[in-house]
Amino acid sequence: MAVTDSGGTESARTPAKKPNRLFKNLTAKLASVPMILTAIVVFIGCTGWTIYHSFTKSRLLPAPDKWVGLDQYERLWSTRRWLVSIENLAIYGICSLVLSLVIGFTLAALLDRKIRGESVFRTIFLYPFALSFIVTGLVWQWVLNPDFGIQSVVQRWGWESFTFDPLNNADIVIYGILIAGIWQGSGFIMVIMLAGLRGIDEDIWKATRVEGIPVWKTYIVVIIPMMRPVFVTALVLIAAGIIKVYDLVVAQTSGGPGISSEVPAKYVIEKMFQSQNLGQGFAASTMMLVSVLVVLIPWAYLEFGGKRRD
Amino acid sequence: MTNVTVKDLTLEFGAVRVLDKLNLEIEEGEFLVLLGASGCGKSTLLNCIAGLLDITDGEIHIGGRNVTWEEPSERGIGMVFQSYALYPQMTVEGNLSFGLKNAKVPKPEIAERVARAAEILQIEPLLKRKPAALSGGQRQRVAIGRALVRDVDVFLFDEPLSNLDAKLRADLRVELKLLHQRLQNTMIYVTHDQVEAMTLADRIAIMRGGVVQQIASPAEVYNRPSNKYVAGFIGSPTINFFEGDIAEGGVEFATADTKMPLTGYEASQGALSARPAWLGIRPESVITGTDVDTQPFTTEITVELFEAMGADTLVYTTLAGTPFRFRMSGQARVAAGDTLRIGFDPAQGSLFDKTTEERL
Amino acid sequence: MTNVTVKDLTLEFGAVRVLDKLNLEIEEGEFLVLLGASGCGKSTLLNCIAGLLDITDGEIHIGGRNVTWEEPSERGIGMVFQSYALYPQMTVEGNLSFGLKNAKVPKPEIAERVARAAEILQIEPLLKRKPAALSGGQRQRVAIGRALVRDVDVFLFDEPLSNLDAKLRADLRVELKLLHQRLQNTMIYVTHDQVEAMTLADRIAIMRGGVVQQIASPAEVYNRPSNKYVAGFIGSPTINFFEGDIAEGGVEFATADTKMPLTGYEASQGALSARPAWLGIRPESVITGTDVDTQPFTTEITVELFEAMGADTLVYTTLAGTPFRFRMSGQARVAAGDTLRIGFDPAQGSLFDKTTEERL
Amino acid sequence: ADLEVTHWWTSGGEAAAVAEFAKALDATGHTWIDGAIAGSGGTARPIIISRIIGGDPMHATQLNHGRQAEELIEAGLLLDITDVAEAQGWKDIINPSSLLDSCTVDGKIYCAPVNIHSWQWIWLSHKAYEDAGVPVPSNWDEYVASAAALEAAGKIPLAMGQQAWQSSGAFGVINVAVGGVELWNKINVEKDAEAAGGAEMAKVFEAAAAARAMAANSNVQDWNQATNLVITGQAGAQIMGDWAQGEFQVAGQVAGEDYTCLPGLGVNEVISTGGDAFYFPKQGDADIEAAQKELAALLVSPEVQVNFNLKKGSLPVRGDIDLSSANDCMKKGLEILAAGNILLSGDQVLSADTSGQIEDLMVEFWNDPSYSAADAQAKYAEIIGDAD
Amino acid sequence: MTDATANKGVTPRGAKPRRRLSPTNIMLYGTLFVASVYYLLPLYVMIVTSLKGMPEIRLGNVFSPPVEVTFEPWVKAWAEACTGINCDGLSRGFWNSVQILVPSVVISIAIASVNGYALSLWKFKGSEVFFTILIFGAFIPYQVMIYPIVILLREAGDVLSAMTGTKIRLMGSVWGLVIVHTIFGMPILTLLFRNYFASVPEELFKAARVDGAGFWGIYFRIMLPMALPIFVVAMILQVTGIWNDFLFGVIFTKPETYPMTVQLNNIVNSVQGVKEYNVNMAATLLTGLVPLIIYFASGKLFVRGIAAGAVKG
Ligand SMILES: Nc1ncnc2c1ncn2[C@@H]1O[C@H](COP(=O)(O)OP(=O)(O)OP(=O)(O)O)[C@@H](O)[C@H]1O
Ligand SMILES: Nc1ncnc2c1ncn2[C@@H]1O[C@H](COP(=O)(O)OP(=O)(O)OP(=O)(O)O)[C@@H](O)[C@H]1O
Ligand SMILES: [Mg+2]
Ligand SMILES: [Mg+2]
Repeated sequence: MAVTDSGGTESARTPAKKPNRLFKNLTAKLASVPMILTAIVVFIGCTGWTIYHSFTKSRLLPAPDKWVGLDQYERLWSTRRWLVSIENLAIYGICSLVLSLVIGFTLAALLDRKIRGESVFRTIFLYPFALSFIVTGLVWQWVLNPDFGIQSVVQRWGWESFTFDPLNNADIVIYGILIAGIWQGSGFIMVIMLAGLRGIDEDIWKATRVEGIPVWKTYIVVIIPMMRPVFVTALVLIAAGIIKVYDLVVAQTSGGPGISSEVPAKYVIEKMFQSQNLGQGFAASTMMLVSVLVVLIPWAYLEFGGKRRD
Repeated sequence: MTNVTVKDLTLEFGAVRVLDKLNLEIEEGEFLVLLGASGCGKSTLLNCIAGLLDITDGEIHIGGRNVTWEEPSERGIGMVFQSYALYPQMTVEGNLSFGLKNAKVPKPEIAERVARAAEILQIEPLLKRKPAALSGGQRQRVAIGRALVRDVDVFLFDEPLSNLDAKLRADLRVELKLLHQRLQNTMIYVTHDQVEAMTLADRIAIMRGGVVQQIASPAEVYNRPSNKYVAGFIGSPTINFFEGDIAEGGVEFATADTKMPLTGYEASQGALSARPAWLGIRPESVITGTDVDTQPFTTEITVELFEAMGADTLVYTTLAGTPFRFRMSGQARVAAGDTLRIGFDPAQGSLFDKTTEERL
Repeated sequence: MTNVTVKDLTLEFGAVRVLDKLNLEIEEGEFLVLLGASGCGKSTLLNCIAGLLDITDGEIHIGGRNVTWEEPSERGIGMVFQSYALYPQMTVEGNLSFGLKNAKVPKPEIAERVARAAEILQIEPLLKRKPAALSGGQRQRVAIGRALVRDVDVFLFDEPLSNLDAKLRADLRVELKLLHQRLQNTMIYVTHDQVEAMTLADRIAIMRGGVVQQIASPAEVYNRPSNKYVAGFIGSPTINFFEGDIAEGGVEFATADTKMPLTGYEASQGALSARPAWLGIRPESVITGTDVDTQPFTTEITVELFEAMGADTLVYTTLAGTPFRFRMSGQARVAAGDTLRIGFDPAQGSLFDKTTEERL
Repeated sequence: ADLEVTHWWTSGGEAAAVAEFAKALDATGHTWIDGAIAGSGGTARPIIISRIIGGDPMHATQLNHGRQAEELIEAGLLLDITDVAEAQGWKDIINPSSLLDSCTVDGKIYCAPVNIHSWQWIWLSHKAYEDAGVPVPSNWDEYVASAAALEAAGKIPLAMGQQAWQSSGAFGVINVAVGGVELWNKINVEKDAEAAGGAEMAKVFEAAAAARAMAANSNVQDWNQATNLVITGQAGAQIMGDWAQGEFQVAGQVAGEDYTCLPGLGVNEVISTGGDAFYFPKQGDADIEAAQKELAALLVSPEVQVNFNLKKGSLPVRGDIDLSSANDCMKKGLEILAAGNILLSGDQVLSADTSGQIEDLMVEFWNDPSYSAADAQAKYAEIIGDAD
Repeated sequence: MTDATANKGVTPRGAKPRRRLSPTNIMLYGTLFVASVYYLLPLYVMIVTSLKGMPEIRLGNVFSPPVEVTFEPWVKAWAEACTGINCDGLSRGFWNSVQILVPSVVISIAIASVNGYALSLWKFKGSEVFFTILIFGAFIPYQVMIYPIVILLREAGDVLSAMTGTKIRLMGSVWGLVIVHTIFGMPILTLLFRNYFASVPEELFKAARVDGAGFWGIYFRIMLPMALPIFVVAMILQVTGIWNDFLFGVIFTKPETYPMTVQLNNIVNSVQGVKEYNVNMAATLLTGLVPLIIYFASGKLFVRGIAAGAVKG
């Protein structure tokens, strides 16, 4: 290392000259090499590679020379399973976004009311986050099993006609998955919200009490708007999770009954490896990426583009 | 008629007793300043009066009504916070009207009250802005406005100016004083800035460790502090203390090597008797120059250090074996090592018992 | 010999030019205070001198060496920050020795230097404690110690006392002054507290919008401010300004209804000529009581408001159509509505051109 | 050498069969490192393929033989074992020879077939029929007729797991049984979309729709859970390949006494000759290659074939061995095989992609009662039309 | 209001009487209680089921407590359950998981913390651009990347081999897996650290520079010791993430080094006749034990760390 940022003894001998920009903060730049490589090679490079190959007729192995244009996309959008997957993702995404935020915030708000046993409750809400989606899927599959689970228990209590069998009902199976997904992830959102609530100036609460604002109204009109950055953080985390939902579905329903709980990530995986049609899988994943960008770019623009912070 | 009365107020946080059987009576229209070092319980007391803290024992009356168990919003108080506590996502107008809307005050009346408050505080041009787009002083004004629109009898201020810079603080101080003269509300004002306390207060309550040490007019507190703590707390630069003995009959105060006459001292109760004591002399009661010889006590000192502050100069020296500071005019020309003749009247100072530290 | 020289220093944050071709020469051993309103670029200038910001243009020399592109640690400077910036996880000793260890100073020498600094600052008993276990004043002392052990020629202070309470601030101010007398280092000290500036500085540089307005001794800045901004900035309570015209020959200053004699005014350059101007009169140069009639200008005013601050009383009135404030002794008894006779010497004030606002 | 072998044989019968391979290999002085990945080929295949592509291949791996490995071979990632095949004379002993053809690319052999699996079976539970009080049917039509009685007795007429390959497999079986071999060949081998959309095929779809109704209450996931329904008599029958036999065996049931197996659904007695094969990714290490080849030879050796296939319930790949210890069902299969009533397997004739599309279609069809037979057929014809 | 009327005749004095069963409290604790049931139910089911024998499971429902407590399923899950021909349950995977976990957690956190540190205190031209790309990367489904990453690792291994002259394989070694975990953990962790370090007073950083500390000096001596809460958060997130990972674990390792989750998948999916729910549940609990213990033990630190890092910025 010829030049270092701090040792810089060499540059000290030629003080009047402005040092080369490139070598400024050289250590910082060197230390960022893994990040730069990851960003460029993995996130940009691999994505580009994937997008490129989605225009080819790659089967088991990538075949960059078999260019087929938009064929893969045409087939994709005429496949029922893909359409169902997209629809499921939309339902699951919106519901889990809304429910995670609502449940996470509500629980955090309740815990923030100076209650007894806060840490016990907090641990109870948070522990599912420690478990993998595979485990989550299995347990809920079991709890929702119509013969042994909730349905049978309620029926045994005497409510004979009670049916609650989401995992075997194609119309509502996605909600069965949602129950499990919320169970696993909302605790983490709760913690984030709790941290945000703790950051609210105590005086704001006092001010609203002096003005006689009811607690619920204070939350809705004053506190939630103040927690915007926290909500954004939570939103990013939830959204990043939603797009990737795969393990949960595999463990809980394997996409069934039929194809009623298929999700895009599963479609991608299965097309790529099971059907040995990489091109199709890549086309599907490109579509997923596009949908992420459609959501993300306007947000990023609003968040960072409009007003420059720090 | 008493407007705010605090009877035997005790407050404990867990095992810690922060306020200890505190009593306080505040007249209607009075401007009372709670002054004390950090952590002495000023904010706690204010929060108790506002109903924001559940008290452990005692009673609180406002406007003749026992409000001990009432909600903050029902006590007829308005409160202004150190951090302003404005609602950041609402405009100034929204901030001012939020409480009224919530209390279901009719729209036209809200508009009228907001307009009046805005006019009083001269924040009309700001009504449509959000707090983030306001300067510190403007924010503080909006915070006051929020209490103002609610048309309350008692205003509570918790260090409302301490987040502002010196200049703004001085300006807003004057504004507050004028506001009080105009509204004639009862105001309870917490600060640890003594200039604020001295200039604003009708009466100052000096607190220490959850107990009120002295409650009196600014002049009284300054000139006749009830104990050594108050004397040392009030006044900048700090008062000078001499350790010594009062001679029989209270005619004289004697340190190891110096004797100072006490003729004319106004004792707090009865006459002075011989005992060990502290004598406090304020830096600004020292006289130099031609008038020195009119003073009952004169001596010669050597300047050790001086601070020229423009309007005044502060001189550091040693007198009767203790460090001694006094103030001279800013035009005075002194240098370290100079010898000066100074004089003061020890009877204008304050004497404190050596052990109880109470004023004699 | 000049110790620190700043030549044509320009600094831009993006498109915003914060410092604009600023020049400054600081003598060896001098105590220079940078004073100015918030956001005027004081900290920025200090950071540039320290090498913590990359300058856009210009040169910085320290001890005769061009250090413009050197690392902060090589410039022979020590820096003390407003928030102390102590390393929270290290003991006081660790904080003091961190820089030396980085510079690979031998162990015994580190120990010796730390011991010396600790002795100078009287923090020996604290050496094993962590910053969290120190009071504000002690932390500040450690922060100074950190600069001290590094045996540097130039000390940079960025509002080192502004996080402390008034009392402590006054004490540390004196300590700093003594420290400077003892070490005779060059010190550059940023503050926006003018009392600090007045008491500590050998020279004060008053900044505004990235430009130095005046650089001179405290007395000069106070008595002969170079322009209206400086006059208004320095002095608390603020100087009073009258708007009016200088009469031909500079004998008189006339407002709409009042005439004030200017005999004896020391003009900055040449003689006074007739022109519209501002006259600034400091509140503390007003005299009341028996000596009034010795003053070139006397008048009668009505007290509108007064602030008794213990040692002094500030009286608010209107004179010649403008609000006017002046200071009286704390013992003076006045009340709103009283009529008082006051006097001052307009020639002791400062005159500023109406348009350029420069001192005449 | 240590040979790591990946496969997805993890159910009871399967694991017992694999143990035979391992035992045989260990006996040669090499070590079998078992790389079982549970959850069917769907889970295992991405892992196998990524490891081969990533340059860190296992030493041998199970793959359905047929077209799955074509590209890997073309990319030169798999070991050529032609010399082993020639030395052992596989050409002569492997029966049917189509199995070896599937391992051959450009005249070179890349895999060792280990068994023949045929899909064309229906497994009937004696207990279920006893409980329902009707005789065990002997062909598809009788079975369809008996469904009502089973249902009345609280039985599930047809047990079906919900994995995609089960749906599409069961359809294939019905296709051969109801539509006949010729139609099947026309569609699957010649990719005749017209036939796929034709009237004969419509019957097949009708039959599948009927089967769908019978399987409506079967909400298990895995195939062996469905088999278990038959074993315990909760369900009347299951359409499943011959590997189901392993489960009956593990459960201690005897063919003919506790259960009945009908090849070709008792209608068209043919069997498809799909199966499993082992491939040997290239390692670039002579010692290991030698060991890999040794393993290849071993897998096809008569003794191992017998032991393995008896446990697995599949048919051996060589015609020259004695399977007198085989049970009834297996013997039936052997007879059909000997008679040459064979069919290529889906894996051999359709690309994985097309199979995948058909699976998608079938899983949807089987699970969505509102999906009409006609609609499904139209979609099916479309897929066949696009097949390559 | 209710309080005032309820206490008519009493002079209000002292603490306001608080009714324990006020409607607010009933609502508050009621909601918390109901929510707790939802969150605890699956855990209860897991535990109860894992302690029952198979016959009991088939008869009863999932919620009924075990009539006859048996630890058989636990033993089986840990040491006896079969996958293929290996019948040693999860025990083998446990140590593999630990061996994967430790380097992955350490390296991914080390790199992400340096990234966050550089991004907040040593900004350079373009650093924000890379950061933005990284954040976008958080949204890319892993599956999309697997294929190219497999190829990348192969190529990187070849390059390294050529450079060092010895055969280095990233694919299939623990190091390949470490790289993958580092890459996929990077977006969120970097964000976390960046936000945290951005909240450290800048003056501290300046003071250290005046004291002559460089990039690494400041990182190790000043920032690292201060960043403990955020390290705890990062550690918890990574430990759970990596411990629970199945996809990478199975693709980038070999049978001898399969992590516990792969064994779990094998046990759960290797159905032998009937599903042995009790063994599955025991295996599930055993697999989740490490992250669960970490959560139970450090919940408080977690919340504190989140407050310090994740929420700002
Ligand atoms: N919620 C609390 N729990 C425990 N102790 C507290 C709490 N709030 C305040 N205290 C303690 O009560 C004492 C009084 O606090 P208070 O805020 O009233 O002081 P203060 O006089 O307002 O000080 P400052 O001038 O710094 O605002 C302090 O010692 C403080 O530590
Ligand atoms: N990193 C930055 N990016 C952009 N603008 C900056 C930055 N730092 C400071 N500024 C701007 O530069 C100007 C001068 O800032 P500086 O901190 O030097 O003021 P100051 O005189 O020290 O004020 P204060 O008394 O409040 O400390 C301000 O207007 C500020 O907004
Ligand atoms: Mg307070
Ligand atoms: Mg500054």
